[in-house]
Amino acid sequence: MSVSRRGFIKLLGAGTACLGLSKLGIDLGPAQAYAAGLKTEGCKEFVSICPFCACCCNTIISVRDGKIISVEGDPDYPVSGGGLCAKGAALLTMHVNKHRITKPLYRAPGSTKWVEKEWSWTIDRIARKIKETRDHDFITKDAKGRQVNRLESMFQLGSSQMDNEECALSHQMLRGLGVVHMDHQARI
Amino acid sequence: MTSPSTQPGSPSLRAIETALARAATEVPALAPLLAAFGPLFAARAELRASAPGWSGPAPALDAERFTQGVFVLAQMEHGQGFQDMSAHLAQAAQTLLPVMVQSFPAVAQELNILSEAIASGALPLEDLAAAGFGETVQVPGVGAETLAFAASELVRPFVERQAQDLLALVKDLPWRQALCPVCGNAPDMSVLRRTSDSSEFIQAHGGQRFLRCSCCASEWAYKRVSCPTCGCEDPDGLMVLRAPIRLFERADACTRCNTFILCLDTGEMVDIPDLDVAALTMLPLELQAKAQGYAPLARHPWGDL
Amino acid sequence: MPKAFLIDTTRCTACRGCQVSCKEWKGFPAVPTKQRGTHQNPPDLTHYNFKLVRFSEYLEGDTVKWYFFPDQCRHCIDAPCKGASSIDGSIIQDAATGAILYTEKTVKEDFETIRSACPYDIPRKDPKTKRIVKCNMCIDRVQANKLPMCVKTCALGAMNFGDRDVMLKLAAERLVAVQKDFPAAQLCDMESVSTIYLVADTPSKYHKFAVADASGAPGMTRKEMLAGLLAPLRKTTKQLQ
Amino acid sequence: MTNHFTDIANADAVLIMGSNAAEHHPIAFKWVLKAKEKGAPVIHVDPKFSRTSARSTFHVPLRSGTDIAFMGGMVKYILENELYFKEYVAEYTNSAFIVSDKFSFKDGMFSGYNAEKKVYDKSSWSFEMDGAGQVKRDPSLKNPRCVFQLLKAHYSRYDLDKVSETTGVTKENLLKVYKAFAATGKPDKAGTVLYALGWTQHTVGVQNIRLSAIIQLLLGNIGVAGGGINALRGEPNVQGSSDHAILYHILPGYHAMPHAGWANLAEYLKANTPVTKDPMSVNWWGNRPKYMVSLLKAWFGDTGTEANGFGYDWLPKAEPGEDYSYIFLFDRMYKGKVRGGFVYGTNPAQSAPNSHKVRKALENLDWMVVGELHHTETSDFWRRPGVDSKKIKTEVFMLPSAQRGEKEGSVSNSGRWLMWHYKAAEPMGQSKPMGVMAVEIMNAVRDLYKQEGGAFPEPVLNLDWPETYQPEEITKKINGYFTRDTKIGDKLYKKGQLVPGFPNLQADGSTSSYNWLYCGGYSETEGNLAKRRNLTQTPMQAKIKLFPLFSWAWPLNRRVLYNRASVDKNGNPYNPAKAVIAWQDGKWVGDVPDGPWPPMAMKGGKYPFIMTTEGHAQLFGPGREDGPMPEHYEPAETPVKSHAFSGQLSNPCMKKATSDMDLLADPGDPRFPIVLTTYSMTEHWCGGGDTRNTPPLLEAEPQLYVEMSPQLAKEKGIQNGDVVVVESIRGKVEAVAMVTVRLRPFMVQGRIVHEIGMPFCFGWTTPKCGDATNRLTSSVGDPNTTIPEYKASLVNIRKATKVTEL
Repeated sequence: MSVSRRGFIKLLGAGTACLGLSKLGIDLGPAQAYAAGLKTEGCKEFVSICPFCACCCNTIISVRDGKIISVEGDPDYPVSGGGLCAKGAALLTMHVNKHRITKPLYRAPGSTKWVEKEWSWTIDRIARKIKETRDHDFITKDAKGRQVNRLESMFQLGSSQMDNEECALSHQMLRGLGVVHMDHQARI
Repeated sequence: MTSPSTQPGSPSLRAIETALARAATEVPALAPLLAAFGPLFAARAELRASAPGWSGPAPALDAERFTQGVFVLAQMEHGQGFQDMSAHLAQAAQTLLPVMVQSFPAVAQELNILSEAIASGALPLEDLAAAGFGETVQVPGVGAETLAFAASELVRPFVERQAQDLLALVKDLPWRQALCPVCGNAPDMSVLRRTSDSSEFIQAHGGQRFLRCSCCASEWAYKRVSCPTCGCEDPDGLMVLRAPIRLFERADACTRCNTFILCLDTGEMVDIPDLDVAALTMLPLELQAKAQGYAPLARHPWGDL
Repeated sequence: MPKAFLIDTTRCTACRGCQVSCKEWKGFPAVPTKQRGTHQNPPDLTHYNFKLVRFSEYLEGDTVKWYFFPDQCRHCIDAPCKGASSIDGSIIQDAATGAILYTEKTVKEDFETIRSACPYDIPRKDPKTKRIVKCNMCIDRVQANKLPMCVKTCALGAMNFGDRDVMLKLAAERLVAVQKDFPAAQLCDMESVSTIYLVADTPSKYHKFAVADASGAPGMTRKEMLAGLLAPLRKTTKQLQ
Repeated sequence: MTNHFTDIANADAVLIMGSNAAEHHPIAFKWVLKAKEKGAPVIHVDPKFSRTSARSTFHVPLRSGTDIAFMGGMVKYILENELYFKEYVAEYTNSAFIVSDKFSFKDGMFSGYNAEKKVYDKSSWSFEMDGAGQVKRDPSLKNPRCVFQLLKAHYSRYDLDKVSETTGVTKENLLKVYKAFAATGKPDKAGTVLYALGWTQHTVGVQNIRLSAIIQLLLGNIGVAGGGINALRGEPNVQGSSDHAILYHILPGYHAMPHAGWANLAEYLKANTPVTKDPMSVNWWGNRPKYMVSLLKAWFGDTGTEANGFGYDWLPKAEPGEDYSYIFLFDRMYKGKVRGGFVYGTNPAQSAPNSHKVRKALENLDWMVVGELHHTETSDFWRRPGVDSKKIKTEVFMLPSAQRGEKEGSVSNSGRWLMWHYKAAEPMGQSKPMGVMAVEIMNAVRDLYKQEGGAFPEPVLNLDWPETYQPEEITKKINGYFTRDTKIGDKLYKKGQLVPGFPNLQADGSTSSYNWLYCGGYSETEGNLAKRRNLTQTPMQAKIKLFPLFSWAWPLNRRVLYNRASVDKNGNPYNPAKAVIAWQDGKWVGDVPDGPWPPMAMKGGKYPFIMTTEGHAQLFGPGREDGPMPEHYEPAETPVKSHAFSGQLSNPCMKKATSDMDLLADPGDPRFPIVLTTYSMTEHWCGGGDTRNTPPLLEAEPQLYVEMSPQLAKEKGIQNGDVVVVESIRGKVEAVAMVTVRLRPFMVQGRIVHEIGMPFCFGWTTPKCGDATNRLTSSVGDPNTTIPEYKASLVNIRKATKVTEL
């Protein structure tokens, strides 16, 4: 077959004159009516990451009206290719789950139950406990008289569930307070 | 490149017929449209099946350039594009034009004149092919738009068939562009598919996005949550429009550049419909997207209402 | 076009995604279970568990064989349970898909008769509704062109669903591939059922009722005999060569 | 991971030890199977036959805690059959280094042991220096005191008979594994090692991994595609949270925690900045001052000045040699020395060893804050079965935590890929991200100190601390800024500009960075590289699935660590078909190389192992607490009274808590003859908190079980499904017997040793599912990491006469 001198490269693409359907003689009335009455909703898709193992499978979370409606594996994550294991596949249930705690809870000394508290009260109370502990137990010098600036009686455990940003801040905060007992799942 | 599990261009008529029947049942308002275009799609599919593929030696491809975004046809020596199919167009016209005459009564007369011009040789076949590619060609008694529409429908099966062969050349090479890896044209449709790889372990549940070329119907993988027009990946700039009654039909829109592309989510489908039929069935959604101020990335052959 | 499942047990890892999603889709509550010395839980199909991954293991020489079998209704092409039913319209076959469906009229059926008729021991009775129940091929989903929930969920490529001819082709291809490593691999009752299992070893090692001909299982129960009588077309294990 | 997940597919052999990858890292295992499809043997060495075993080429059962014996045999096999990669071993490792003549090894003990303190003085584990201050070497590797000869001599004792009678692995199986994996010692072959907690949770955990490193170095498998030592890490951001060091012993970026012996910054830097006189050694840690000062600047901002050591003076200083990890935290808590603290997203009452002690210890707290998604055995310890809540004085705050999809931020996968997750929805109810909690709590504390003063307020008030939690601002701060206009070379950087990569960090306070490793992850021109989802790669990169433009990997987007060892001295890849880097036309192509210098043989060339002081990989590794070469020691609790390799039964340096509740069974204790190992389960995640609250998962795996061999069951008169009592010297646990051929008795020293296995995911907050398996395990740990020995305890089992927990 001879090669045409013409460049057969672009078929009727955008910008080329198109024949409107109406000019083809098709009865478009019903279709137009249907389209006009069609209710659409806007959904958002967000790339997120499965919070189980450190494969960190990327996910696509679909959200409608601010509510998560589905979680699927992101096919463009080279590691998973969109796959999710059984636990990852249960992510929607993990997010939308009636077992989750949704308000700060407080258990008073000697109490047999939890009570709901406001965030502001809770934060203030925790800050007070931290300060009491720190002011009471802060060690400026060790037995050999060396400057040590440490607080041994307060600790933090966790968490590998934290984002890098949360870890960075958490570490900064703890060293600022003088905490030496800090540890997380990397050690167990 | 990753190939979709269902190869485009190896369409079974069954897929078209099933899709037409299902669509007509589910959206009765579209019945006249489906009835008009269905036979055209079927006839085109048959033509494509019997069309010659890429002839002669395969173009020499530089894998490095390809992965950098230089599509197959752009790498050819003279850059002519698809091979000339005009020799086959007379026969194609005999098959396709009568179907179109039946389907599109308003342009029947023009199409008949066109048939005659082709049969008599008044319209050289090479000119006919050129008309399919947007060149202005005059045929007395046939409007320019009608001629362009008919001609492009005539060459389309041959283009698609050639593209199948060219796409096969690059199936193992990565292609990350929003334009077609074969001919460089823009996509007018996209689809989310279940893909399977050779691994006998965890596989994707679905949702790999493929764009489909408006010119040659090639499909290629393209990343989700990103706008193929402007590249926006900020989730706040992207929006999926859907009708709650047909959640598998989406218009993936970008609020940054105000474009959209239709998308069929086949992730949990048993029968994956023919994509021409699917796109036609999504016309109402497309109109909604346009009404909301978004422009399509590329237009469908049937244009607008 | 009739539909079929291909369940490739060689790909199954017993993640039980299918078992869980089946009951979640159908809105069934979790049934209280106990650990009984096996991962297989609940122990058997129930009226709230239409899908159950069965576990079995063997030590052969120095090699451990560990088999998983996602058990469910076979949707027999010529269903013995349908043949055994005495109420018109209680057990029907969907013409489009070939799914065997139990309707509300099963309330009036004799449960033992229906259960005994099944060579695969699938039917269960819902004590509340009195209906006889089992997997319905997610017919609501399939009619809406959606995959059955277990297939949609499976991430291992073990659960497949589609047109019967496509599934038969896939089954034949997979069998050839699997037989390279497992010469005893076979497709269970392929000609007579719409749920085709690919197993790597003798079917009875997977489950007593893996195939209709339970000669591999110890003794033949009345159930099996009855099933045999009622299902003259039932095929014995077929091996594709 | 030295490499990354998709790279596993490049391996020519895969050795999985101490990991059940198919069940716990199924996505990683996908890449294992890709390697297998291409012909790589997949070898699973593990006490239990699991789904990983089922999909491997072969499974070799091994008695828990004998990995060093097993691998020591492999070292001997490789050396004696000369299967090692000779050029690699000679040029890139310290095989030729001459070790000090003060170093010795006798009957299981290295020189320098202090029996009273149970620690080594490591000064004799050093190298001989020549007059120029460089390490003496014998390139012929014949000197009997060179590392190569010492290694050979050390492992010559690990013959098949001894290894077999110790590990319980047949000689035939040993040889099968050795042969299959040692085949990767050829220049164009790569083998990968995948491990998980099965290696780390031992009193010899670090040495398990050290020995795998020695094997990988002998075979030339480090730095190459399809090679490396790859930890399949189990927790979501355990990589990032380790990098950012939520750990007592380090600061972000792997700097030692300051201790009282280093009174000021100068002393600290002097002690922690290695020096080499070898001009070809990069000695990257020589840059430590730049990273440490930048960290201090990030912490203390403008208040950190040269006068106060950029804030070093305010930092807490640990007591030298003191251990502040889990085990010792709970020991001190048990002894009443801890007043309060935070528990975020972890459940120590369930997952720390010796749970009885942990739970009792929590009662001594004055207050505790728990940030969680749901109630756990830790948050609700005060109402656990058998205790009188009224008597427990602890004030407990439960802070509802946001789920992953409800917050934005970055995490790092095991392959060090830094990836961004977007916030999809508002946190449920009043829940908040942990970052918000930390910022709000600290601001409240700071307010109190501002208003009232208090103990040593300087560090509290001088922190450069945000008003609100804005994740991406912190991402930038992790990358780091110029704190003033700074000229580097010809280029001027303005104050407030992001630092373009850690080579630009400075030791004079002109830069800040929360973590030098992440410097380069946020760029002025390209923005937040963690958000990158670009799959483009060159054909060379595509061959090894490098994906260099997808996300960003530390350090400097390097995907394969030590990749300069994948090429010969002239920069030519040892395996051209799977080249990681190559020197072409005067530049490196492929991955980001370990530094820009030309290949080693060229002018200005450098040794490939840039993180070691002398530039060579350490076959002889002087840095570990328990010896420069791994040696087999039995677990702290062992069913044998002696072993074949030496008279030293267990690790002489292992860490132990010493309260009245920290009992250990004697070696070969007839009361506890059975080895217990513990593990995770597919259906439940870690301690099980999330998944036990998902009813269908609980339906599928409802109760605690103990897996045992049919032989053991028969011996004990136990039927499958019976409730049994598993008892260690520390506690009892009820579990359902699962009698299975997947566990097999071991022939050890001519007699049968039984091993049983239990998951640890069941706890009392879920009724009737059983309670913590960790009530059985002990507070002993590895001397380097103090990771507890969960994988080998001694127990006994019997049929239960009364059932209370199930």
